[in-house]
Amino acid sequence: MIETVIRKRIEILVDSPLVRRVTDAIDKAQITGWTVLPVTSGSGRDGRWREERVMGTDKSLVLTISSVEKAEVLVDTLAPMLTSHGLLLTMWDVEVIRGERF
Amino acid sequence: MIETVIRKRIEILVDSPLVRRVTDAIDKAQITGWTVLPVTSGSGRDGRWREERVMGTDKSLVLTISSVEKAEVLVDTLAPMLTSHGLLLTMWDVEVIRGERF
Amino acid sequence: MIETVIRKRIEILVDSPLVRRVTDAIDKAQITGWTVLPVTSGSGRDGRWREERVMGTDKSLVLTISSVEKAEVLVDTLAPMLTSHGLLLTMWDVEVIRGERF
Amino acid sequence: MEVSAFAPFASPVILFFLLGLLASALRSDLAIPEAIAKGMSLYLMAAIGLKGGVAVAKSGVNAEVAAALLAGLVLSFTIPFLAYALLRSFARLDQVNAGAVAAHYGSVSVVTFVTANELLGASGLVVAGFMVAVLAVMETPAILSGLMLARRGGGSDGQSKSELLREVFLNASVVLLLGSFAIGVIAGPKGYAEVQPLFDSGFKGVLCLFLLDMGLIAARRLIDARALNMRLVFLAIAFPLFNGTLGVLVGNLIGLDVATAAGLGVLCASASYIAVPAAMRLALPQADPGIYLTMSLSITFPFNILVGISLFGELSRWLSAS
Amino acid sequence: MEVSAFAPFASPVILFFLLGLLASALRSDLAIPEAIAKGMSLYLMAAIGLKGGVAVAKSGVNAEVAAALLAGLVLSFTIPFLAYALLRSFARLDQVNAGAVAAHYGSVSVVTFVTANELLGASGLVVAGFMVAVLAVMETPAILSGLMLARRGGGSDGQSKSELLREVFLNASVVLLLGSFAIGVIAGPKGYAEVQPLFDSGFKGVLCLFLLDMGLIAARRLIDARALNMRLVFLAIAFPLFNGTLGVLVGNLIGLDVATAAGLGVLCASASYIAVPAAMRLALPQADPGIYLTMSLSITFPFNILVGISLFGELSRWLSAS
Amino acid sequence: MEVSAFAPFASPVILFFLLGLLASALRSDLAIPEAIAKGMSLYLMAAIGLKGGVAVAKSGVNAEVAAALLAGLVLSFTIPFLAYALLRSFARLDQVNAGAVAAHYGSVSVVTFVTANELLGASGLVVAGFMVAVLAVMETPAILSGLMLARRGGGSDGQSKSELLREVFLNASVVLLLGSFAIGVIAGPKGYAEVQPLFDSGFKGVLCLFLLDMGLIAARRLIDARALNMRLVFLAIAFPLFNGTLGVLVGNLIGLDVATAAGLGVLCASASYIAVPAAMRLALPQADPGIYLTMSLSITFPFNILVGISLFGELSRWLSAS
Ligand SMILES: Nc1ncnc2c1ncn2[C@@H]1O[C@H](COP(=O)(O)O)[C@@H](O)[C@H]1O
Ligand SMILES: Nc1ncnc2c1ncn2[C@@H]1O[C@H](COP(=O)(O)O)[C@@H](O)[C@H]1O
Ligand SMILES: Nc1ncnc2c1ncn2[C@@H]1O[C@H](COP(=O)(O)O)[C@@H](O)[C@H]1O
Ligand code: NA
Ligand code: NA
Ligand code: NA
Repeated sequence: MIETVIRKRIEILVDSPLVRRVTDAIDKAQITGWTVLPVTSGSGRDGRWREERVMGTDKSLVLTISSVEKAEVLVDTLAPMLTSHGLLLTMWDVEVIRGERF
Repeated sequence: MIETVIRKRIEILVDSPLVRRVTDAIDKAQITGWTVLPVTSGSGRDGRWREERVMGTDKSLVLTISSVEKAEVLVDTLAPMLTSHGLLLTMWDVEVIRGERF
Repeated sequence: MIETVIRKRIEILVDSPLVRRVTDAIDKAQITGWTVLPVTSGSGRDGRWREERVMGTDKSLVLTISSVEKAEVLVDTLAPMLTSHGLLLTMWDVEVIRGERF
Repeated sequence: MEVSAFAPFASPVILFFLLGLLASALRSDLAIPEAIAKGMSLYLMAAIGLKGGVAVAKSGVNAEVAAALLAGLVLSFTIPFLAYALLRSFARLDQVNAGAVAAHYGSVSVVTFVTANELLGASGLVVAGFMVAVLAVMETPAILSGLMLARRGGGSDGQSKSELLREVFLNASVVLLLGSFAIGVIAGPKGYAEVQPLFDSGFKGVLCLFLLDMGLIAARRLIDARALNMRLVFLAIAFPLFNGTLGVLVGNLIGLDVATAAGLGVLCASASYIAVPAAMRLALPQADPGIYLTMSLSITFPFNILVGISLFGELSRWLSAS
Repeated sequence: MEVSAFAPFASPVILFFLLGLLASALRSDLAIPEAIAKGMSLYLMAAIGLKGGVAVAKSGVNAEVAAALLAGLVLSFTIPFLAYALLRSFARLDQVNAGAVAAHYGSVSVVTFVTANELLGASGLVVAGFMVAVLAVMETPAILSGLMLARRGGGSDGQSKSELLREVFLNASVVLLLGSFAIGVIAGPKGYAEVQPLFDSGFKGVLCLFLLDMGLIAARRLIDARALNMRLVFLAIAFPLFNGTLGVLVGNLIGLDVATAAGLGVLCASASYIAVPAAMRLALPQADPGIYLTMSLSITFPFNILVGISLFGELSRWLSAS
Repeated sequence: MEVSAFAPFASPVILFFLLGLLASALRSDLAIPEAIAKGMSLYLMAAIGLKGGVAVAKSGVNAEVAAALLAGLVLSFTIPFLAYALLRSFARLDQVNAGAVAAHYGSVSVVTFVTANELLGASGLVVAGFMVAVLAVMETPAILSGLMLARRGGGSDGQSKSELLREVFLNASVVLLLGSFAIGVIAGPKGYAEVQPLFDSGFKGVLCLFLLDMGLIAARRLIDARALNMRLVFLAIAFPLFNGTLGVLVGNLIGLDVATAAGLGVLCASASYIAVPAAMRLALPQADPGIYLTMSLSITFPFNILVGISLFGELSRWLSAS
């Protein structure tokens, strides 16, 4: 089997108008890239939301793969936004191929 | 680096008309929230599906973060549906920030 | 709690026109199924992309759950495509229920 | 007038459907975004509802309307029993799948009805506006009888019963059809005039594009089908023939005009592929969509569009002439 | 002409909105795909912008237009101060939430304006085309004053200020409204004629379907609302009544005709639920959308559609007659 | 008639395109949902296909049509060789990227053609209906020659050859264009009349909104471009100038009328940005979309819309006059 290396996978759920701020933080942490996934509805302590695209208040999921060091930089950069802007961040180890890219 | 704690991330692939039942189970397990992602096509033992939104028989991915205890409650609640309703459930450990929320 | 078993979860980010090749490889590895998720934008070494559905050059995320052995077969099958076609592959362990299905 | 009067194969509506079937058969990657297709199906329902309501606002309600509504209700509720018997004995389906398929054939397909309206209309047979209300009332009774059949003996889980009944009676297409029908009745011809450019002038073009998509989906589903056998294919053609004939006969008996009796025939012949599949996912998740959706969408639907509608039109003409 | 002249409840536009409210109240699963709804909202803005621009190309610009633009600017900027005071004292909201809500009420709702155009127009009150430009200039000043109020004392983070100003002044609806207004002015009646079938004939029908969706969303949001109390509900009705009256009065004072003064009233009465919520997510993420969006979308918007528009029309008629 | 006869900059079609370019340049967040944009592009193809087919049903097929089809085939196949030579020598692209770019310039852009139809038509130059068939046949030959060039020496992987040929010959836009062309021919003017309100009346308005989106995307892509250099930018303007002139000349030589020769010029000048990029992802994944898509979509496309179409119209007029 092809050799794999361990990297961090970080996923951040964020209001769509704020996606740009999150991806700017990823770029600033010098991570090579990111990918945005759509999200259709949700529920949290602030109640439910659904079909808010017309209002521009929907959410998106930003996904990025990085080395442990850069992941730490990213999390520290995002720290002040996490609570104030209600981001939901999860992070775990994944195996990747061509690990030198990340 | 900001402190993180370990939580369970659970993702459940389910027929869209049944999303409500899954999220009700999450609410009942007193997990703080959930998020639904769209899905465009798939294949399994029952064959392929694609572009079934008109027919209302498409699928969705429900994602929730919870503590290990609540995750167990949720899985037990969903157990009877899992086989009868063909749910696909995966679960793994993730690091989260502001872990007291989950 | 219901018994769970450990399986590999593999997610592959791929140009939409190439999804078929990836799912053919999954079928060839005799994995029971796969699911495709939409993706809205991204950034990598080749620059940003967004709203490319009209041009047919958008991307998709293919997700599949399999045993470790079949995952290895899949990764080996995809290996030649990984670099030439710019796939992004991540893989990690997840707990699943009804593990005999995968 | 002879059959050729219909000339359905020169209608863009039919031609786009054939294009869709062909493109999928050739495995082209042509595809219409799901959101657009869903939007078009909602548009078609709103438009047909409005149109029917306005027609009723003009014509008023009478005994004929009541008779048609009652006939529709009874036919929708009873057709599943007949279908179920054949599905069990002839096609040897298990109870759950037989019940699910039966529900589809008792219920109706909005798009088949809409296409029939256009094709029959083009040959001079104008279906009465109140048939939209009949269409709406025929959607749900079959779901109830299908579930009764599927669950005979087996108990349903109580927790979901109320949710199921809501899904059945307040499902999107029933609400939109009846709602826009009511709007048509209230707004009347004068109110309708304001929105006519969207809902009337654009209608046939949207129907073309929607049928293009349905052609694509129906053929792809057939190509991928694993669960179908020849007996099921046979029934998917025999059901519309039998139910359609029954509908035309009943329509003729209760005194509907030629076109409207043909319309009732088409409703009976048609099998649901929008409201019922979603309800089955909720109520009978064990049933296999590879059976019920493929039968209704990939065989019965094309059969009705390409053959059935013309046939029931002719049958109704012949009956009223004799 | 008396109030009944409006007969808004027989208009399909209103009836589809009511259908949406009802369907959500009954918890039907009727839903319009988000991409379609977003597409319709962009269509409505482009169409209203074009139409206004063409009207101005015909009528030219004069002192009346300048006065209306100035009045709009001033009203949009000042209304939030008034609203803020009441939100703090009467409803006891904190500073951030009060500022966010105030911004919504100073800004405007495109769809409320569009619906008013149709309803007033149907009763003979044709709002002047240049009011589209007034609509566009009223979108942003309130965001600025709302943010000033919300942040008094508290500093905003500098990093995001330029981004915020861009979001505020170049947000999608301002750009599309002003852009298509300019296109209407440049292309004039002759250029407009080419695209009229889409942007004019289809307009009312699309508005119906969009209001159906807004009805669905507004009612669902109200049902799920947790953060609302009676004082906030009261203000969500008092604000449009007061602001609308103020707008009609000012319009009358600066010499606008009956219909156009009513239009200014509707603009003041309306609360934004498209441009402002997105800006608040960016600028005041701590503010609770469960408060501002529910007030503007689920209470003020239906109130204006169902009651307010007719009211301000009558008020303006009465003022100009007396 | 002089150049100003075109007055393209007063056409809403062009103005909406400029609005899109401007909004992106100002970094506004204006965006049209992808599903809507995709739906509009399918609508435009179906409409232009139908229209062309109906025109041919009226006019019949003759030697002129055959000559135009042949000319289109040959031009589409040969243009890439010329482009490739310049891309290698002048712009110093590697083999794979040069082949990919060359394929785009040999193939055609449906939207450029559609816009040319409108702009030329508005100045009295009505392009013959059969040019839609020429458009369809010009989509694929260039893909084949582009791949031949890119892979000279390097072998293609056999496994995917059949898949690739299917993608090339049965790609969505070819199937939809030829399919609706055939439907137009079969249904004829009578069948077309039924669907005309959607496909004809609404056409120009939809084109406006689609060009708004293309303007947004083209400008954003240019802003984000990293891989482009001045030589490539130069070629992205030189190619349409040269190829367009070539097309007008050939059209004139084979006896096409003024408008139709201009149409052939526009087809040659235009570069694909829908069918070919998707085929390249499949066949030449190593080629960089930052080069081929940015050149065709962000430079050549705006150049043709804003300058090229008028130019080739004038050239054709001048040629036929002299
Ligand atoms: N580190 C990363 N994390 C998440 N997604 C990535 C990452 N790098 C690249 N991508 C995605 O993969 C696509 C292609 O990457 P590239 O080949 O580097 O241009 C990008 O457009 C992103 O959508
Ligand atoms: N435990 C959770 N698991 C998954 N998603 C969540 C969870 N909690 C919150 N969310 C998502 O985050 C959004 C905001 O959460 P909150 O700030 O708690 O209202 C919700 O609307 C959900 O989409
Ligand atoms: N091994 C798998 N990995 C990912 N998704 C799967 C897998 N098996 C099934 N699925 C998804 O689950 C759906 C239902 O599967 P099944 O019940 O096996 O037909 C499929 O259509 C896929 O979308
Ligand atoms: Na039926
Ligand atoms: Na206001
Ligand atoms: Na070309």
